[in-house]
Amino acid sequence: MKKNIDIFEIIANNRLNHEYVVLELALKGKELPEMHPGQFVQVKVDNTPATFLRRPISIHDVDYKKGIIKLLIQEVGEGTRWMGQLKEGDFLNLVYPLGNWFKLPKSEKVLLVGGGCGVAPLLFLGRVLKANGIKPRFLIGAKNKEYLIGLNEYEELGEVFKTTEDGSAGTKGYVIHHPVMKTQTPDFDTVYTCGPDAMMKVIAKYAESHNIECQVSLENTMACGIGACLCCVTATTDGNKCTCIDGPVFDSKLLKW
Amino acid sequence: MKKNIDIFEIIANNRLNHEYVVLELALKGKELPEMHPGQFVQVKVDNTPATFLRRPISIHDVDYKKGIIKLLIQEVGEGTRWMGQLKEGDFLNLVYPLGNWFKLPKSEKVLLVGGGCGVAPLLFLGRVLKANGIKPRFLIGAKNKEYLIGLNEYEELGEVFKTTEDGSAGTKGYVIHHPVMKTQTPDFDTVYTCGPDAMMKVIAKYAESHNIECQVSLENTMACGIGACLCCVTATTDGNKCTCIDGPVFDSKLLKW
Amino acid sequence: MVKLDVDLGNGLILKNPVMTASGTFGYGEEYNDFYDINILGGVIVKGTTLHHREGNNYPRMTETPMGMLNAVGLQNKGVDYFISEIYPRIKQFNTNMLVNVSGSTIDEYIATAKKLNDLDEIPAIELNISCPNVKEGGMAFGTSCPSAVAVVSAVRKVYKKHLMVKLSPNVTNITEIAKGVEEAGADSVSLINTLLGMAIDAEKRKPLLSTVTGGLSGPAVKPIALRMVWQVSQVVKIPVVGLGGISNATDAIEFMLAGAKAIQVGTANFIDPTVCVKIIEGITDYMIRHNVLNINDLVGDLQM
Amino acid sequence: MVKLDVDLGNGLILKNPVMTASGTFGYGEEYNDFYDINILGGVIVKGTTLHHREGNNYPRMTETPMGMLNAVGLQNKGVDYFISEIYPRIKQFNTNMLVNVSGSTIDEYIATAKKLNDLDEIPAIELNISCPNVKEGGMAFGTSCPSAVAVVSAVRKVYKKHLMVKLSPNVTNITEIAKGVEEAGADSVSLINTLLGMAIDAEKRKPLLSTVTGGLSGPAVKPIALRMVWQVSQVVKIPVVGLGGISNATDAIEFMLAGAKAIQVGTANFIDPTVCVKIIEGITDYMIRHNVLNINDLVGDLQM
Ligand SMILES: Cc1cc2nc3c(=O)[nH]c(=O)nc-3n(C[C@H](O)[C@H](O)[C@H](O)COP(=O)(O)OP(=O)(O)OC[C@H]3O[C@@H](n4cnc5c(N)ncnc54)[C@H](O)[C@@H]3O)c2cc1C
Ligand SMILES: Cc1cc2nc3c(=O)[nH]c(=O)nc-3n(C[C@H](O)[C@H](O)[C@H](O)COP(=O)(O)OP(=O)(O)OC[C@H]3O[C@@H](n4cnc5c(N)ncnc54)[C@H](O)[C@@H]3O)c2cc1C
Ligand SMILES: Cc1cc2nc3c(=O)[nH]c(=O)nc-3n(C[C@H](O)[C@H](O)[C@H](O)COP(=O)(O)O)c2cc1C
Ligand SMILES: Cc1cc2nc3c(=O)[nH]c(=O)nc-3n(C[C@H](O)[C@H](O)[C@H](O)COP(=O)(O)O)c2cc1C
Ligand code: FES
Ligand code: FES
Repeated sequence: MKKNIDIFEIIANNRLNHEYVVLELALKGKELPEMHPGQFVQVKVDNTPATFLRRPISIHDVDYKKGIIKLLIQEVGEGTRWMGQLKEGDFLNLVYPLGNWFKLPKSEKVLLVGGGCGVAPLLFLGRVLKANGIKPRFLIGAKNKEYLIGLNEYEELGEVFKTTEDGSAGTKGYVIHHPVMKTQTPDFDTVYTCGPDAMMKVIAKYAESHNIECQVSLENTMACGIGACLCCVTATTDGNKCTCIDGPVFDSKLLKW
Repeated sequence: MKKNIDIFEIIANNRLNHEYVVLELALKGKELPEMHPGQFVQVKVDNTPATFLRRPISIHDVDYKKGIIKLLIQEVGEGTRWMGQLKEGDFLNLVYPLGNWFKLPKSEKVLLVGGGCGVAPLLFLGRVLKANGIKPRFLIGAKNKEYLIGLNEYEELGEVFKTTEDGSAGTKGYVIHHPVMKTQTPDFDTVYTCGPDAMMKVIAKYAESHNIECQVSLENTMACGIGACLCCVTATTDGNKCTCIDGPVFDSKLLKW
Repeated sequence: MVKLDVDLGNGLILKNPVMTASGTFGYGEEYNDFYDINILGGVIVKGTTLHHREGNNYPRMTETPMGMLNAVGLQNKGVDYFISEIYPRIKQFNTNMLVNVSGSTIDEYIATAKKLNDLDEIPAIELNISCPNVKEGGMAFGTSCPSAVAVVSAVRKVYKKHLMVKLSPNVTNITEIAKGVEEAGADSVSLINTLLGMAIDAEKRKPLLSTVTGGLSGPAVKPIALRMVWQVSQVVKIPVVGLGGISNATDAIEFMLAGAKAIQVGTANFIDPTVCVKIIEGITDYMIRHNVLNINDLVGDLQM
Repeated sequence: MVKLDVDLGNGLILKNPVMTASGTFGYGEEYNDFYDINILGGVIVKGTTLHHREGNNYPRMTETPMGMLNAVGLQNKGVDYFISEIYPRIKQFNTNMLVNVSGSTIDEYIATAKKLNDLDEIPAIELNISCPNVKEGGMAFGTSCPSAVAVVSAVRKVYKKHLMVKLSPNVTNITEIAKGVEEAGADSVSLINTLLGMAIDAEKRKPLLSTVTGGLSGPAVKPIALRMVWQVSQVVKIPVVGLGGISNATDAIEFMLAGAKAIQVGTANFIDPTVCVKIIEGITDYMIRHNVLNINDLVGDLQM
């Protein structure tokens, strides 16, 4: 896949709650290249002495016709906070699209499990699955109902199961506690997951014990994002692999975590 | 003089031309301390990785009643450009008032000579002279008439002579070429000057040769601005002196330049 | 309340681990307008030499990415002037006032230290064998182990109170020198002094400092300083005082975790003259949040 | 048109002085999407060793003020894999492809260099005697003059093309080592490799790198790199290649004024993958503006 470096214009900043925003970015005067769910962009953070390197952010959604991509940002530090306060008309320099992507499933029975900000790539994935005739089902876990917003877009694509840690919406507990994960014979052959490592490990373990394929999307600290620096390795059964080009999506069985 | 560190609010940014702005800053909930013409503030520049230290800027004008100070900024690099784009409602962290100040003259016959951004401290000086019953006369030099704007405030205080390098306004040439400097017996006993070193040296030489007192305001690269680091020295007949506390105002006869 | 005081040995007890670094805090008085400097663990005053020194020519300073270069060159009026004019003023402060001592020859170090030994309200000196901005002596003493040992041994003989030795980072192996000065009788080591650097004005094709090279300080050097503090802490038994780029409480805690029993704040004072107040408060907050009752429990507490 | 080409000697001629630094530019291919990398003066590919190396454990990288620390530890598949799998792909590039060579023992250096000597399209190797991120060898060779001389002399015997030696900044006296490797037969020296640094997560009280310490690079180190390039340029006759924090054309020109005949761009590629295009253009603009017709006239042209 050809990598690009382009300047996008912010056309909307939709704040979901005090910690999350969705940025809508338009590429003007040029067509968007093809992108795949699971891929990410490297964002250049300007105007802050506290950030030096780019920040990797998943592609949340793409609208090729309008030339728009969306990013879901969780504000955790200087860089993401800066992104969170961007306004219509501001610009963002992106290197994209980077990394590998989620593979299409063998059967139609899939579950997309996202925790916290890990839902980011799953919306785009759901859209692509649907375009391929597969009806995605989502299982989304959050701290509380404050964090379970903006789900209408997922609901347009397929069923959405919910869990919250405090039970303020959906099933109380973690995603693994949801009924859909508790049946003896699970109703899916492929699970896609992105979120905190601890969550993904539980999902992967569940999947492996039920002989289900599990594709996980990892996070890692990155410098180049394009496989040049070897800073972002993750240990696999096949040695150290770069999260940025050999991932971020891995078959859970290959990971040594 | 007690030094302060306070956060001011920008209440106006008046752009004079593509390179100069006057910032009006208000100190809220607190009275302004006494300040003197020739003193300066150390401005904290935020949100840019290219600046690290504070930037020294002269006090351009003070309105104690309204709790307002003004700064005249010439945009020459990252820091001053950042200041130039500040907007109403933005904040600026200042350490102030710093440095020594222009001394009152022995007689009423004074001339205030400013070149370029060097006029900055002269407005405040003119105001204080006038309050002390001395009518200031200004001699202001600029590149061209684009740079000779916002002079009405000086004119309210006293006569304003002008020179421009290209002759587009006032006398053509440098300040030294103005008729007021060419008389055999100059009509002033004290000259105050601030601007490019080259200009001030010429003025100082003229003053010394006519036995006129000459107070010059120097610029220098500064780190602390309060006499702690000894980074800002200027060579004087009495050894190295700190521009930030022994200056910025010096009697021209003491300088080894 | 959390316990913030640290004992650096041989009579030097700080009410908290936050000191200010030599050359960046004047004689303390310059900052007393901003806050009561008596809240500090200690103040290390300007580099002092036997004789008056004019320092280097202008320009002496330039900004660098997240740092600065200086080439002050130990401008000061000499130790006698310090004793007669400055000491009477600053001895009133209710914090540890340390004098940073430099010299071009061992004899100068000895003579200066001897004079300072008699000042009741100066509990310690910091021996600067690492100044990169002077032609003679200075860093040359601190970049070779035998000469570092020689100057420390000599001063140890005449200086009876707490002797802190400030190490140069411009060396291949800082642990070797740290061990050397420990054996030579130092009560503590402080590190790092500035790293030798240079800046050029590309338009004018000239060095930006009159001395061509100068000393680099500020956040840019923090990773190097932290590494050296950690390395030295592994090999010496005397307390280590850490500095280099500390700009907030988190930085200070990192140095303590790396093994520093106290820290110094230098360049950061220029950007925020009240930074030390915030660092002391921030350390307290951190301790409360992490349930650390005694600051000494943080020192070297790095999980490997 | 201005003349941008520089001759580093022994067959290594660059069409312009801008190269990319080892470990930051992969095998060049990674950046070819962004621009035609054939415009570069040269590309120095990843650190290559005799045998396959897995490198260090995760985490290997952390951000620092205007810089970064890395602890990659020379992950690579070994020189044979390079020769059979990578060389056939990258030899097509119409720029100088240099291989950065590292080893744990002198014999490893020799064996690797020997194999690379036979590759027609590799005009030079860069001998990395300064990697701070490996347990054995690496920086240890580059921080002592005798061992630096030993490894360079040994490699010189088997490697006939241009031999560039990359120096470590973690030394007391870099000029001594530069002179040593010059005498030992190096055709050029490149400096600096990374400075040994460290970072700590104060909340978790743990080092941020699996190896505790790592190599510091980026704008933060520029003043130190510039100083060393200037110092080394004064004492060696072979060309000096400058690097360390170069992020724009002005930085590049500063290094050339300090004495570097060519420069390398490392970390800056991560922030702007097209930075080298801008640097080459910016150097040209500068030359036109300053009426310098031949780039060689800038080298060392510092007015003192
Ligand atoms: C492939 C990939 C896709 C990602 N997608 C998204 C996304 O869609 N939306 C989103 O909000 N975030 C995403 N992240 C995480 C995001 O990159 C980090 O939150 C961001 O880099 C933090 O930068 P900061 O300056 O705000 O925080 P910092 O001040 O740098 O750090 C704040 C905290 O975040 C941790 N952190 C910093 N960088 C990373 C990183 N790269 N990965 C994990 N933790 C980090 C730090 O250790 C620290 O605890 C993704 C990360 C990767 C690797
Ligand atoms: C006592 C004093 C009073 C001043 N008053 C004013 C004022 O009222 N209005 C105003 O616009 N400017 C004033 N200056 C100059 C102002 O401080 C500098 O222009 C400013 O620091 C440049 O910062 P920068 O980040 O914009 O430029 P940089 O990117 O730092 O530098 C741009 C150019 O300006 C030069 N420069 C940088 N700092 C200084 C400095 N401190 N003095 C002189 N040249 C410098 C640099 O060498 C470079 O050529 C004053 C300086 C002093 C010392
Ligand atoms: C302007 C300036 C002057 C300094 N003068 C001295 C000095 O006289 N003696 C000394 O030992 N260190 C001196 N230093 C070094 C500092 O004390 C300190 O070691 C160094 O700056 C690193 O700390 P920092 O990054 O917190 O500033 C000076 C530093 C600066 C910036
Ligand atoms: C991620 C990373 C990997 C590196 N790997 C190597 C290497 O394999 N061999 C080598 O000689 N230098 C290596 N270096 C050092 C760089 O080539 C360069 O010397 C250093 O980063 C300073 O230049 P810079 O500030 O422009 O990055 C590496 C640097 C980084 C940041
Ligand atoms: S971030 Fe550089 S290789 Fe992955
Ligand atoms: S700027 Fe620090 S003494 Fe003047």
